[in-house]
Amino acid sequence: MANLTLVQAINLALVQEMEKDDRVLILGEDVGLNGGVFRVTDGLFKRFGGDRIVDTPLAESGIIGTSIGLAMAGLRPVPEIQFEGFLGPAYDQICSHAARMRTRTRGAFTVPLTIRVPVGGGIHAPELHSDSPEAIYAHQPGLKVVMPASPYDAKGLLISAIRDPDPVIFFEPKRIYRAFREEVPEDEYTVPIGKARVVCEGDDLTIVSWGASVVQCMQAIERSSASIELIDMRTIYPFDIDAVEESVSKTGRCVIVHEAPRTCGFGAEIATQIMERCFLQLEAPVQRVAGFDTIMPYYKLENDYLPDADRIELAIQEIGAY
Amino acid sequence: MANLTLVQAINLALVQEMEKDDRVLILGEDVGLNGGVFRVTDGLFKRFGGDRIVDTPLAESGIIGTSIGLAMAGLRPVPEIQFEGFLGPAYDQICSHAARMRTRTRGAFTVPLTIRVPVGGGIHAPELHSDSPEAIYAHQPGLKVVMPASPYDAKGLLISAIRDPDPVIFFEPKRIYRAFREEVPEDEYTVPIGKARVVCEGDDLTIVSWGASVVQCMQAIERSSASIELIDMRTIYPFDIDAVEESVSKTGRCVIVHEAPRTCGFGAEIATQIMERCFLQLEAPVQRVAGFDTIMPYYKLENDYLPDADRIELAIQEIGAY
Amino acid sequence: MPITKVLEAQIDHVSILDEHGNFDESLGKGLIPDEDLIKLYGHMVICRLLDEVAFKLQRSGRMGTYPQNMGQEAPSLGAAYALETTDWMVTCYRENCGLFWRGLPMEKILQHWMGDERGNDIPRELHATPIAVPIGTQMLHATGLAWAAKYRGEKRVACTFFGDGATSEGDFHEAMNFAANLDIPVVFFCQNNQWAISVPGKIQCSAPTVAQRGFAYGMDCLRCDGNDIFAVVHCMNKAIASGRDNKRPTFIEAVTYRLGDHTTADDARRYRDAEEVELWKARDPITRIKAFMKSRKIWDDSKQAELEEHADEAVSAAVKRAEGIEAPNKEDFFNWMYAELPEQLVVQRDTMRTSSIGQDPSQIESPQASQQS
Amino acid sequence: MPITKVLEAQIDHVSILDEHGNFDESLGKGLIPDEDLIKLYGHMVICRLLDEVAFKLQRSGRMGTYPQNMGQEAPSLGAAYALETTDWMVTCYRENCGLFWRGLPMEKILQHWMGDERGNDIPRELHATPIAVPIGTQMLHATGLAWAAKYRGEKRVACTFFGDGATSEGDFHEAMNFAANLDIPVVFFCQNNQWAISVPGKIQCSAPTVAQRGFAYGMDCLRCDGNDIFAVVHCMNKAIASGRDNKRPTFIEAVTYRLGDHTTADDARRYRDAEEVELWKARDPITRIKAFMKSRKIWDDSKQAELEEHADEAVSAAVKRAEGIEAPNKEDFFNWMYAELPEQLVVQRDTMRTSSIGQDPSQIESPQASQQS
Ligand SMILES: Cc1ncc(C[n+]2csc(CCOP(=O)(O)OP(=O)(O)O)c2C)c(N)n1
Ligand SMILES: Cc1ncc(C[n+]2csc(CCOP(=O)(O)OP(=O)(O)O)c2C)c(N)n1
Ligand SMILES: [Mg+2]
Ligand SMILES: [Mg+2]
Repeated sequence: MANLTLVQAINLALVQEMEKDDRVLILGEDVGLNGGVFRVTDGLFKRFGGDRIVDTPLAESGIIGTSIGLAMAGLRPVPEIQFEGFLGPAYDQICSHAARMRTRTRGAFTVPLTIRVPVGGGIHAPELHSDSPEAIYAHQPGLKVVMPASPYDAKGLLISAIRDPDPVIFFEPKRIYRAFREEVPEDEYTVPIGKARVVCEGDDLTIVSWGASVVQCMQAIERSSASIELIDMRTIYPFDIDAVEESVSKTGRCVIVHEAPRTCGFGAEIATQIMERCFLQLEAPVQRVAGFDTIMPYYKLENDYLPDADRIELAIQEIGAY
Repeated sequence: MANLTLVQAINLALVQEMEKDDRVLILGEDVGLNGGVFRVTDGLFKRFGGDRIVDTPLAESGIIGTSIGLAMAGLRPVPEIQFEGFLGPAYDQICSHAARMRTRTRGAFTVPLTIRVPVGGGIHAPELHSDSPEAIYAHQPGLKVVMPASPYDAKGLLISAIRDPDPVIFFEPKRIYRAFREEVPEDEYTVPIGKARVVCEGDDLTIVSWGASVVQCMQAIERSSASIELIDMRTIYPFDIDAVEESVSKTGRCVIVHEAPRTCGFGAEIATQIMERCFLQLEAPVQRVAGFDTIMPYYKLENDYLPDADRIELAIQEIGAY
Repeated sequence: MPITKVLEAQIDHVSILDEHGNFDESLGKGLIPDEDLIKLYGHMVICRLLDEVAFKLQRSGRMGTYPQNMGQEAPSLGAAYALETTDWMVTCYRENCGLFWRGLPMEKILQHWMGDERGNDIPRELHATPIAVPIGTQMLHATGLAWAAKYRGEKRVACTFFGDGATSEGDFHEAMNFAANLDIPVVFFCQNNQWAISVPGKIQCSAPTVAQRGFAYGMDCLRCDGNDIFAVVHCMNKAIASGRDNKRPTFIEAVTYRLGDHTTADDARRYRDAEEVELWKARDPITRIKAFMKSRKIWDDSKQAELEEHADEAVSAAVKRAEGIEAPNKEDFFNWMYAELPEQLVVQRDTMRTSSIGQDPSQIESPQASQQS
Repeated sequence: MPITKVLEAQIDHVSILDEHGNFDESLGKGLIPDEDLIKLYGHMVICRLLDEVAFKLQRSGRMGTYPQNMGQEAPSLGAAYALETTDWMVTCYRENCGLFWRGLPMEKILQHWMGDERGNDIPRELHATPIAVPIGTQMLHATGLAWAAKYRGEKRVACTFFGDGATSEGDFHEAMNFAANLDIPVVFFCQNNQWAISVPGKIQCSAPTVAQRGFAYGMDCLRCDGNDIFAVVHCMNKAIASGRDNKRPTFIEAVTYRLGDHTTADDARRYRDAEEVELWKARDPITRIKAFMKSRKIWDDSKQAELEEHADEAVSAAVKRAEGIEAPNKEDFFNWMYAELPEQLVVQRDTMRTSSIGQDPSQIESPQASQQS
């Protein structure tokens, strides 16, 4: 056991999977000697050499497209895309190929690929460095989409992702890369893709969230006198609607918190499924505390954009009064 | 007035806007002499010449990226992307630039761009020629997303789109390009972006749909003995939730029908907002009759994938019995 | 010296057997043994026939949209002939002739265009990837496949095929650039058939040659008459050697022509002159081999008659096999989505519904009753 | 003739004033009049100082991440000097020196990196687009802007700037290809500073020159010492003439070097040798002009002292102006989304909520009461 940050937990997972399985290789911009712009691959170049930790040309479609080829050949590439804002150029390779390969070839070819991408706002970065596109990829059948909210989960989920026989987008909430530490076992372990985590239990209200927002939810819960159950989805697709259903059936009230713009965000899917499954138990409409339907502003205003404990607290009060 | 197909109505809108405004130009693959693979730009090359109807290299990011430049300079480019499956390579230019230009420059630059794209299944086309990505672009703030379901609306909405000072993705449901005709005025007129259309009125149930699915909805309604109100959204963003609210407040029941995969589809957003706005009037959970969360199959199975009148009819019966 | 020359480059064009029957012995001798030439010729004849039959299948409603390969048999066949079966073939949709040479059953291609994914279920030992529909995207996969071979210390190369239009896509550039800079053994094989649907080659590449696209990456660039199978094999041999030994990619431009429409959904008369087509009919890759073999006395009319009969049989049998495949099961489009199907997809499959009430009939009082109403 | 040469190409490197003080009269004479050279030099000195001050602003928490321009003053300045103000400048983020020459107030750039969109609100008459953050994307906009000029019959060209790394992106290829094939007057100006963050140039382009990227499009390709403003101006003059008169694009590779870290978030010592940096410090674009002007007796220490004083003042004033701008209003990030704000956005802005109950307080019994609880 060691007390690790999320960055360290991911680094540890990468090291362990690479030691164990020489089909695993890492490619991307600045992942080599530099250890990545967030230093997530720090030390790996030295340890595993330039054949397994590969600095590529600056081209995201190229990184993902060649990774698809590597994966089709049976390797387990783990490409890094530097910021979620630069997934865009790779969108087509991800959605037109990685997501479709297994079904369009009826299993002749598969794409066991794990795309690591820092995600979300809150670090005062330049434009296009603070977005949250998880719903885009959840809408694309054939992908799995994961977003851990803690170091322990990050390690376990990343190991699951790398071993998963299908393509996984592994979003790493950059705001909590080094925000706190947690006990993380040295030994390998997996956290299953598709299972939510009940962060704390409660009876009055359910909060559903994922990624860095989980921290804001916890702050709001601490301030509140209500008995609140917090669910960290951990996986965006496939998602653990059973865990949500179970909780909301009990509490009758739900607030969903996410950074992405509200319209067509993943919150809409969860809210809809709650309505479908807990229709008779619902005491108030499910509430979304989300990013606004605007471009994430430059950093001077980003705190006005991001859902924070204040906005969550208000929603808790309001839904309670409904 | 003339009795026109949807293709003809769009062609007419293009001709009229080009005659009226020489800032309008068309670019894309095969839009010139060939008149586009669906013949939507038929005759335009002859009429307006190669400077205004431009065959470009085969590169969707290039088409949209140069269109952004053309628009920043004050022109009104109307690029065509051949099929929605080939929007992928242009995703980054659309979402990282077109959608952001006005706000990131605080109005110094704007992108009055209309991207025309055939959309959806049902024509027995090869893979990647039958998808429905409207939710992806509805989730991206800064865009407008339009999808007409009739020749009359197609003409009026396209004229609105071309005149709109912001970027519009204009999805053309290819299944109904030539499926039926409608009286379309010769004179120019506009249909406002952001306003739904009540196709028929009813008291028992509301069906909300858009694009080619509206036809299937009408078939199901004809078969049903219930009194059903059908709303054609016409615009995916900004969307006319007031029209939906008004209807569902009255009927208490709603079925949403769309071709795109269910998870994180635009149906989820509407369903959620119905819950938010009509919570106390809802008699049953809003139902989604949508594409499955799979890749749209090759054409031998596409009819099993697409929501048809049978599936809609079942949902009508089931929600009625809830 | 204010102006210093820092680089010089040139492009050569290779032609061995031209359409007038000229044969260059210096390059051509021994390149393709006679018995192989006979086989290659026979194979092209069969493929041409299949292509014609496929066109008719579409016209009579027995197949969906189909892109004819007619006139472009030599490029992919020459390439497939030069490659080992352990080398990857990463194709577009005008490489039927090469794929069939590799061993792909003809019915697989028919099945694909008949709208059935199982047409893409290519036996692994063929080392061939299925038809790529989104233009320009598959070259990156070839780069990845060849990279994997290099990573594992295998001597395998990947040869990827694409049209002139495809060289306009950004992914083409990225694939070339990755291969050149990371030393990955890929043969980038451009079938320059001079049209991308209705758009002429000059709109895709206004440079004098497409071959020079490779200069941008410091790559070896070869250009040849693509309708001359000898020239194709010559270039491929060079490219393969360089890939196998030095892990260097090569760019090949094979100049050819699409004799048919772009696909069965297209009508090429809208945008190109009949004369141009006639000109290229005279440059047909098949007839020139036949003439050459006759001049070498290794082919005659009776052999031709025999071949044609065989071709008829082979093609009819393939069509029969394709049409005899049992209809796909609608569960298939669920079952192959993931190695393990997520629960919500299981429910969607088992109920064929996306509506929550329909998926969970306990939600309604009496579903049976209501369904009968 | 089985093998025919069909194309020859070459790349020349241009150097006029080198780091040892050698000046080529044949190309250099009259290229930049003395009074202009003095101005250009003074401008570079001010820009260098601003760059250093910006670094300190970031370090002291008064600004966000900032990419230093240090060492790369000559390329964008030479280009801006050669262009007309009616020509478009479509930049990346290492063209401060050129943008300021064009007339962009220095505080605009500071404001941008201080996290304020209003830094991008560039006066229209400057014909400059704001800093582009996503690498490789802005060249397409330049192509569109120049195309619009051609469409309107204007004589305007667009010059777009990007790094060596950017030439690996697909959009770079598409922009070059569109411009070449559709005859659009763009100057593609690559600042090859030999690094893309930690990745060395050879990973982006293993060809001997980056300039030869232009061969792929049959484009004119020029290469020069980017730290030599004379060479830059020489190449730009050629490119501009070709664009204005013949609507032909040109590709320019200006070889330069990033003396600082990639950005303030980077530490270049992790990946590159101090010696390399020292080598390039000796090739500084500013010091060589100073030496040259001194040798020509048009500059002396007192002028230098005066200039430095003026630079201090100018930069302090710019920082003061940037820091004096009133804080942005949080309504701004709504208000500029569309020409006309959709209703749902109006509600989000006015309530600063996305929750339905919060947006419509009539939905709760006593909102005031509950908010006070
Ligand atoms: C990304 C993408 N854009 C557009 C299309 C539509 N399309 C299909 S084939 C084709 C032309 C391809 O031309 P080329 O690469 O020269 O190949 P050819 O058909 O001539 O063999 C186009 C535009 C597509 N399939 N994919
Ligand atoms: C599409 C995209 N991918 C990645 C990044 C992250 N990034 C910012 S600058 C940079 C390197 C750019 O190198 P180069 O083009 O040579 O310009 P330089 O910084 O050297 O001036 C990278 C990878 C980005 N901004 N955009
Ligand atoms: Mg072609
Ligand atoms: Mg650089």
